[in-house]
Amino acid sequence: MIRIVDHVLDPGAELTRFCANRSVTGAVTSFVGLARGEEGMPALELQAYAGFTEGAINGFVEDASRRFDLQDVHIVHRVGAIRTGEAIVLVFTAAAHRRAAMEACDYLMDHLKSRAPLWKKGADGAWIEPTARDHNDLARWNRDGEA
Amino acid sequence: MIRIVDHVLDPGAELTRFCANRSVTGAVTSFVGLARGEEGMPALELQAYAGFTEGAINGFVEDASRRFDLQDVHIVHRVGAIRTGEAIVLVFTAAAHRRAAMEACDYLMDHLKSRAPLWKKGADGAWIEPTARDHNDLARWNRDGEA
Amino acid sequence: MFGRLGDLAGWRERDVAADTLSGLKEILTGLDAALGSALKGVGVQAAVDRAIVRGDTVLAPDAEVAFMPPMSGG
Amino acid sequence: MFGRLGDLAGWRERDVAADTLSGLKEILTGLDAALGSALKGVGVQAAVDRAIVRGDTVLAPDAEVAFMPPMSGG
Repeated sequence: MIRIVDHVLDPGAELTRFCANRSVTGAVTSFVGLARGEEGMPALELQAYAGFTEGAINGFVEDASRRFDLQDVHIVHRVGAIRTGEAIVLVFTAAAHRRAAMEACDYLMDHLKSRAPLWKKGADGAWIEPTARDHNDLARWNRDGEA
Repeated sequence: MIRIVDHVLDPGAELTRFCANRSVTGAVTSFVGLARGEEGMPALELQAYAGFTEGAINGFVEDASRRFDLQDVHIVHRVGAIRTGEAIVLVFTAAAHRRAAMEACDYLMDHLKSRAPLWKKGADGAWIEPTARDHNDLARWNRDGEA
Repeated sequence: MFGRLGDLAGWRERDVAADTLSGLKEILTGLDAALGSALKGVGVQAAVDRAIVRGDTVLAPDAEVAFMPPMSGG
Repeated sequence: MFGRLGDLAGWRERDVAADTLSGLKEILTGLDAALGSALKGVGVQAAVDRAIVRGDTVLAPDAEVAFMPPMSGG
């Protein structure tokens, strides 16, 4: 359900597996985060803390499952040196109806982008912290008063 | 960019193609609508009006492109007899940042579900009209006063 | 004919000689009164050469006319 | 050591004998004053055996301690 891997991801193969053998699922939403940068060049480097990072991401999935009427979630996060155009993160959600699938995918990405225990170094060698945009995106989910 | 096809769709292969060779795209969102029903059974039948239907969907894409900061959109809609578990519709959006990709995908699905010139017959042989849920979803996009 | 109109008519496409859209509807009503009544039903739209037409219009000899019940969406 | 702390230290993992978290920080500061100062920096968190610890704590002989700068997110 949640995997942290240090090799190149194959978003299409993961989507094929995630969509297979479903009869009560009406909606599958997926998000693929790609590394932007100069073509063919290293774009960023990510560090995770094995065990700890998966646990934190699992917490986001549990929160999303309480909040949305979900049937299934699959998250794969790449770590290590990532080149331009390669996938950094895959989030798949399945639900009977599209609103739950879409909102859960959105919720999970907002939390992954700003709260996942991952450390990111840009192509310039500088370590990156979450942006104001990420914090704004995250704050959208707290407007209804939930912690 | 927009295709109406009468054969089984391969969401994974389409996602692989859509994600390939990107250097300025940070976010790819996809939505896969699957046919719900009894396992292995026909679930629904869809009719399109060749040429006319694509034109209407292209109008939704043009609206979405004006509204969101998109780099690319790909839509494939299945027609004909569709069995449980098979994909009915694929929507892929690409943008520099995830909010534009996600909102455009959401916008396109809401319009496809309620305004696309498609006629749908359920497994019981009855023709289906858009649900109240579809109209509510669509109305979300008009709350800022846009027509 | 799309959706339930095709089921009702028993056919999806046919060649009919008519000068106007209203004339075409009259001819179809003469062939099949139930279909003619359905074509005047709420929410049924007509397209001539893939453009929606409201009201009547002149038809070119090779015009393609489509009658569409309320759309189901995807 | 994660993120910039690993770059600053020049290493990611090492074995250090210490009875408490505060004692461990003192030992690391003795080895590398710049690192010791960074470990006390704003937003740096410590985890003992993969659980975040605020304040001091006793360390078991085989405890795994992680020092984490503010997280970048995915």
